[in-house]
Amino acid sequence: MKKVELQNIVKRYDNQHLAVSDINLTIEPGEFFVLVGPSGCGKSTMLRMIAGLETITEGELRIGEKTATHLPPSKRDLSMVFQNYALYPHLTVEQNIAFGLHTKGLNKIERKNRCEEVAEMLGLASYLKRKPKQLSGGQRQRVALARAIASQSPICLMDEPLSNLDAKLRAHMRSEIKHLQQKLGMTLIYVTHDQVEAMTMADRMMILKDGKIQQVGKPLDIYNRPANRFVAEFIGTPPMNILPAVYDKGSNQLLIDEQRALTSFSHDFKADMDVFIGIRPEHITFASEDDTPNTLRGIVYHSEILGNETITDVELGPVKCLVRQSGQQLFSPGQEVAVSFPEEYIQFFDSNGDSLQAKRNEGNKVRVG
Amino acid sequence: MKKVELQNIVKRYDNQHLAVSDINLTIEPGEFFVLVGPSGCGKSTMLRMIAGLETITEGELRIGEKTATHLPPSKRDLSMVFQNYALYPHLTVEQNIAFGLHTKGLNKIERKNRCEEVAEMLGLASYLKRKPKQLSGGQRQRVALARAIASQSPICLMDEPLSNLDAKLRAHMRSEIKHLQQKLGMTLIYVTHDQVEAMTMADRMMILKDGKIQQVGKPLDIYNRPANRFVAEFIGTPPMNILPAVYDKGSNQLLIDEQRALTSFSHDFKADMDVFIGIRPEHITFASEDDTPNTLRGIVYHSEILGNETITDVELGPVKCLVRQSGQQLFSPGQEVAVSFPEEYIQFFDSNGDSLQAKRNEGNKVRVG
Amino acid sequence: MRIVKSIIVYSLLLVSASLILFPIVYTLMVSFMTGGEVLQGHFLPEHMTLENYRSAFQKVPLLHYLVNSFIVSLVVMVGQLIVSSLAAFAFVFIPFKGRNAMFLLFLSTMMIPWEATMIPNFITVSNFGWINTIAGLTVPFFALAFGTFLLRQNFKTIPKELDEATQIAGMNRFQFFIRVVLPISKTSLVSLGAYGFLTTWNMYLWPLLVTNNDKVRTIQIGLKEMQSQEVATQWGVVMAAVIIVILPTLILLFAGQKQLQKGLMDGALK
Amino acid sequence: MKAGNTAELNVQNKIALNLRGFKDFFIGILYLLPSLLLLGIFIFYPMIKTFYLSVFLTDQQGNPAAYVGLENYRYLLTDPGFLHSFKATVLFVLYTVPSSIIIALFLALLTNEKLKGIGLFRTLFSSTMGISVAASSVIWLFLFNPSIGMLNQILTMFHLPTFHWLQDPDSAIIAVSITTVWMNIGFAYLILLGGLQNIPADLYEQANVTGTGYWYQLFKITIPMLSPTLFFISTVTLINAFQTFGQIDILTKGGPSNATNLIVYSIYQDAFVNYRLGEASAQVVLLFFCMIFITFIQFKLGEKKVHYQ
Amino acid sequence: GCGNQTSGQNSEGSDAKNGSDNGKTKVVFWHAMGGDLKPVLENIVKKFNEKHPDIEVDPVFQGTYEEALTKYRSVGGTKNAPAIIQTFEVGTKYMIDSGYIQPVQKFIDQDHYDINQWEPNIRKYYQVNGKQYSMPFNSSTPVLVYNKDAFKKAGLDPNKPPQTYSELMEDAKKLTVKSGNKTAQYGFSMLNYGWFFEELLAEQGAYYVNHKNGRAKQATKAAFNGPEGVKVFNLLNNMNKDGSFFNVGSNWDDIRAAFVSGKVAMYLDSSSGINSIVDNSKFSVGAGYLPHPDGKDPQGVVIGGASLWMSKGIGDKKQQAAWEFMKYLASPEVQAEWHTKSGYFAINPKAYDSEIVKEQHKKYPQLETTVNQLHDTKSTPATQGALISVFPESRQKVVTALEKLYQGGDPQQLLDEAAKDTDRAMEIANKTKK
Ligand SMILES: Nc1ncnc2c1ncn2[C@@H]1O[C@H](COP(=O)(O)OP(=O)(O)OP(=O)(O)O)[C@@H](O)[C@H]1O
Ligand SMILES: Nc1ncnc2c1ncn2[C@@H]1O[C@H](COP(=O)(O)OP(=O)(O)OP(=O)(O)O)[C@@H](O)[C@H]1O
Ligand SMILES: [Mg+2]
Ligand SMILES: [Mg+2]
Repeated sequence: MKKVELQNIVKRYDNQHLAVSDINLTIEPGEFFVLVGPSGCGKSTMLRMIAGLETITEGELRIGEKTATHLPPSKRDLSMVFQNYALYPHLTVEQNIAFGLHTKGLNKIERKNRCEEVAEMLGLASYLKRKPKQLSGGQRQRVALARAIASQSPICLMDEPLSNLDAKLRAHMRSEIKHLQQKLGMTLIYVTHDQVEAMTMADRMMILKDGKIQQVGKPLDIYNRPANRFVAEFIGTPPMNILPAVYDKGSNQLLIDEQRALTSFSHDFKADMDVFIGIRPEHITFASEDDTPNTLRGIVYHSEILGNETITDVELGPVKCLVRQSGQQLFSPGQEVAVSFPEEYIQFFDSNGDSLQAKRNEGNKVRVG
Repeated sequence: MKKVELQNIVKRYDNQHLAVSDINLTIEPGEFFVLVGPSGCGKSTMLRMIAGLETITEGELRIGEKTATHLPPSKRDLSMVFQNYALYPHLTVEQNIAFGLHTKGLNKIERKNRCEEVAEMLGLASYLKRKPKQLSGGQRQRVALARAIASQSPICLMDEPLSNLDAKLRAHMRSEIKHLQQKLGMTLIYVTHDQVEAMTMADRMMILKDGKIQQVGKPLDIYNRPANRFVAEFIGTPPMNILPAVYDKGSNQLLIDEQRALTSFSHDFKADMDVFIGIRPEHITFASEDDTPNTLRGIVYHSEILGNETITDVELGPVKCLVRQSGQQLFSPGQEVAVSFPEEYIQFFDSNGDSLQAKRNEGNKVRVG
Repeated sequence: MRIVKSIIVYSLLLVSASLILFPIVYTLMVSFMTGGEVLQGHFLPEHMTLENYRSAFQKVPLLHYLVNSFIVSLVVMVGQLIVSSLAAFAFVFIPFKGRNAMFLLFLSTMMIPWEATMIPNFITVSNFGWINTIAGLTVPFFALAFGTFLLRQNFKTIPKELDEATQIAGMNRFQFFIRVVLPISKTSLVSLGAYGFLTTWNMYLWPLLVTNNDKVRTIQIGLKEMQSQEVATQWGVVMAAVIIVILPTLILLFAGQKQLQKGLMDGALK
Repeated sequence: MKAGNTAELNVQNKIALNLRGFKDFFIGILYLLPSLLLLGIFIFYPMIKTFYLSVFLTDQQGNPAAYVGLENYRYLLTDPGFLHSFKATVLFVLYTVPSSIIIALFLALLTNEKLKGIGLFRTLFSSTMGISVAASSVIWLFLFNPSIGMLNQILTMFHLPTFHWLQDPDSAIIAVSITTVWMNIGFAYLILLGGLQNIPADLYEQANVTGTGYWYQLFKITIPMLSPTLFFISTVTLINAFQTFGQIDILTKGGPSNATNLIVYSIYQDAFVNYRLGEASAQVVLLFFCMIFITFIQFKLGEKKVHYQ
Repeated sequence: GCGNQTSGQNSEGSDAKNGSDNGKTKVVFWHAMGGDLKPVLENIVKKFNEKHPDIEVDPVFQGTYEEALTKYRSVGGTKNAPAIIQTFEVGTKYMIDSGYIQPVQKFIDQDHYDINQWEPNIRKYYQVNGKQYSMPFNSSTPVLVYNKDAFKKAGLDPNKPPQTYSELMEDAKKLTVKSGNKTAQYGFSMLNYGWFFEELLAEQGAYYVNHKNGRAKQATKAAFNGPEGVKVFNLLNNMNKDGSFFNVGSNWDDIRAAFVSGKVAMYLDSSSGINSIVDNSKFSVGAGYLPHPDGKDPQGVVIGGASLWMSKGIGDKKQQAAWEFMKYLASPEVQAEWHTKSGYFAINPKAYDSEIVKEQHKKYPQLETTVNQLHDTKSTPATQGALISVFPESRQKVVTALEKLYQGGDPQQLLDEAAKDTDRAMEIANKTKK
């Protein structure tokens, strides 16, 4: 159980490409910390700096209570799953997994046991004698994962460790990893691009964009109270609908176009302010009559069924919005529909994209029971 | 637009590991065909056989109207995205994308244009001068994708081409690929472990397990009428609940345990037959009273909110089942609940795992309205 | 299509092989000839005679020399592999200041014709009391800029992720060297080993200098002992000896090939 | 305050970096130690001695007898014999280096295919490295023999003009080059084959799928990916060519009319036959710097183009 | 085999010597006798060791003469030096000047050993200022070797080899056989080897270097570019131009192969090479004297080969033992064996009276010619051979001149160049002498 602290960390590649800028962050001991962000935003770079594989251009890194900015990786006592696996081509799966275990003071039998245990857990038991080259992509990834898990280091870094696995195995792995992390009290820093992973596993998560922190917090808080448009659109699939509107002081309405406006909301705007209305697709409902507040008329553009749910793209005048319903209820394109935006689910962002009610929205419904 | 036909295809590695066995399949010209299956089931192997990169141990492969079993890859006129990218480390992104374009009879300017166009589409425009090792994982994957797209071959094979991308980019890519595939009339064979990808993109999909075909069909058909337990559990997240039961001829009930039984179903069973009841988590509803048919009492074991939906794990006596509801409605563990299984959504499997009503279930509700 | 291709490849192989092998085959033929036949310019011996082989073994203690050569070559090979791989490892995986300059310094030693160093080295070795010892025959060749260069080029192709993964595993540099770098570079180690072995095997002047008796003398001296300067040389015998000397090296190469191939099968990166 | 803090941090960073650098240096030297020690004793020390001797006239026992400053160098640089040797050396390098590498590369490419019996061919092609310079020179001496040599016999068989291989200054250098190339092939081949096999297969798979042809792959993948190996083998062959001695000694003794009197042979003659160690040393020094220069250029140009993983 | 045994014994012996003193005096003998001569020499040594239980001679092959000398230079004057080293004739002056050697004259005087029993021409080569420096051992002279069958075919008398330059030229022309524009058989050939030039020079009584071939006092200038030298060059040049001369380069085996294969009908060879030529040829072989210019009195030949030198600073006991061995080698019986088995001359003419030699001469009458030629030689400083320390280098220059001659160079000019280079070499050598 070790804490990881980043202070004013900056990373520049080749003294020019800024990959990570001015990161301040404390990851608590035993925390499951997830890093998400678009491709190329600097997630791997951050992980590699924590591991000591990239030099830190500026700033200070502390692991446990010690400054580790310049500590060599082998002294940091951590394990890592590399995005591209980094398996030893000349070693068998078993040897790959057991690699380095002797440095933990394990004897041969313990190493073998540990190795078999982990292999069992990751479904690799029957591949122990193979070389990496003889494995499928997902199997290789599991070997990489197994190696990190087997070392049972107090800090573990994982870079998209499940990206090549199928949903079922992935679900299984998720629970195994989570379980293990709790059992061993590991501090786990986990990069993923899979929202389900992020949402279900993270104690806290961080959203990164262009090397800058966008928001850090509990997954649900971030889902419900995105700090800005980027986060709002990044988290959640399909993403939150963002509709531009103008506040009309006279009518106290948010005008989307001449015919469409929101009338009911609890936020004060400045006159003629440009506002972005945000609402998640699953929060929009199809309304039978259009006299309920915040009901807008639109035309179905496209509708598709994804097994257990239906996604419908509705044109609201100049803008489009996605509606997500559970069940399989296909609409035909061109059909006229009315959609309503429940007041409690609406988010507002200013023209810079920052949330206008990040603080206000505390009371969001999280019903227990 | 070319057809791909596999006849009795078998693949054995090193003359021992059976990776793919007895595949018969016809992929229609211009079809978007998706391959799914658990890790190590033989997806990449199949793709590589179609590409000509692995020898075919037994059987015959036809591409277009020609036998291609032993045709060298370069004569097959197809493009491929490799699971591990296979980028040329010594070439820049631009050169990687343009690699081999001259074989398509493009001149220098056309090559450059095509390359820039694709890079633009995949968000790689600002990395064209970099070498692969200066890219993030997701960027590398996009380069591999760009290369395949740029070649515009009539057949394109993609092996988990989006696995390292974040949800948003992935959604974007999905639509771009689909769009392109339709525009160019490509026959696209696509391996993925992402169900959303499979469900939204596929014209048809195939589920593979241990190198054997489990089911081939339209995504919705497979979702709604899985041919066996494996498919039922593999497709859909969280997976379909499978509950063992025994048919009691006397009471015409399916007994789960002494206290729980299904009473209402429209299928004839043999006496004392062992049956597996399958129902998707989103089809189970929480019932207020337990007098509706097929309502069972249970105790909440665990409940979690994933942004827009809630997954609840309910103990029904000896077995557990997952319930999925949209919205955020947390239950506390230990709480007593009643769940009901709507008759029309129930699937039955025999003790071998084969569906008992594969044919029968035609009338499943797919509402268009 | 495939058949046409393999026919072309095979015929190219055969042509190249016969061109390259011709001198060796000729040597083999000469080794079966009598002196007159050699000088009369025959290609095929009139009658195959093993007389030359018999007298080759008789004139010079060939077997003893072969054993010496084998030991000396083996020691040099191992010494070179150890010393060169250590140095190459430092040049590739330890980012110390001035390493490029140091490397150039190393390389510069390759440019020194060894004839220039021979006499001073002979004096050094005799001062060390290494005359007539295996040490005198081997130690001066342990450090090999060429080998360092060869291994450096190969080490450079090892993906850096493997280094990183090893560091993360908490292993130190030396363990990385032993457990990852060396096994992965099997190919070049075998190449360098073959090179070191064969060059030592083929050395003549140095062993002649530092040995004064048959005890540690090597096979090339034996070859030379069979030739005379003014008096006619029995070329048949010399060629028989050449064949005897080539044979172990060819066997070694063949075994090395097999080993190499096997190493490549499972050692190949990616 | 924050600024001060960062400044302090940066100073600390620098110190830490320096410390790490120092440690790396120490460890680096540790790994190099065996090499440095041995090279010091067996190469640098004699070399320094050579430098020293090069400014002396030596007596016949090789001891410095009269200090002459740069006289030895001045003499060499104006001596037509030495200049001729230099020219012959350059010519020899040009004849042997590219052809050795190209032939070896050709053979390596040929045997890089997966075919039945390829192992045998691989052994055969690398076999020339198993034959000592002395033995191969003797073999070739026989082949080149003006009256009974097989080469001439074969040429006669095909009604081609025959040559006085080793007796004619123009053909002698070619004959020596042929011998050298033959001897070089084995090792260059082995190294290049190793390099070829280290190129990841998936790059070719990708290229095959793309439908590119053999030559395109050769120039766009094989050669660039092989560049470290090519760079290595060309450097080594170059250096070896400059130091060729054995085959000259046996085949031509530097003749006819000095046509094959390569620098190292001339050094050998001066040092061990003529007993003029001072002059020989000066030649060594000149050759040494000349080669340093060439190799340096090659490194500057080469290492940039060479692609490492 | 027996070779194996010999070596085993040798190494054992040397081991014992290095370790404890078993009472035997060890005499290390560096030699350059490879090939067939090695077992012959080793056999002689073995017999000596058997006869002298207190002495053990250890013959060590040290490569070519040059290679042995290179090594000797580093150990000369130290206790690592061998007791005896065999060095070629052109190294004589170098050895004398080196200061590492003990002239055998000391022991000759001590023992009142009669050196007059030796072949005078051989002895005198190694005698400088009246002092015998080294012990002659393997000696040879050049002879004209010719193909008797070819002579017959060309209508020449197979028992009358050419004597003068003009005879040589004429016979050579007659022996040259053309087929088409290719020459099937050349008349004459000579190895591009300085030794033959020196011999042709001595035959005319000319000096190679000044000061009576360096025997009166230290030579300072080359003399071989005089009219006699030019004559030799002209002869070769003319034959080369008229197509009767075959240039085979500088390798002994090449020229022998040319002769044996019938490509050349006459050539100059060393007397020691004759046996094997006779053995290997399918035709009958004749031997004649070295040709001389018309109208000049032939002076005879210079001895070639090598002699044995004794090291200084190895202790009296060893020197005494070495001397013992040298005497043994010079004995008629050993010389007879040596002569018959190696083809080298016997330094002690008494050997020629022994049965085995007579038999041998019957078998190889050509050998007799060589012996006679040596006996007919007039002993002058010209036939005693030149004494210069840079002989090997000078030889090389002459070889270059010969090679250039065959490329169409001017004889006088080429000789002058070679002389100039030799002068420089001598000048430096003299300058640096202590
Ligand atoms: N070169 C090989 N030698 C032996 N077995 C192999 C080789 N390549 C793959 N396999 C085995 O064949 C099976 C199928 O592999 P394949 O790569 O097709 O799986 P996949 O479906 O693509 O899996 P993933 O989703 O993990 O990439 C696996 O069990 C794998 O271990
Ligand atoms: N060695 C390098 N040299 C230069 N730029 C680099 C290098 N490595 C990464 N980058 C750049 O730094 C940025 C961050 O890269 P990083 O690998 O951290 O991204 P990531 O968040 O892990 O992305 P992904 O999800 O695609 O793996 C990217 O834009 C990448 O192009
Ligand atoms: Mg990454
Ligand atoms: Mg795969």
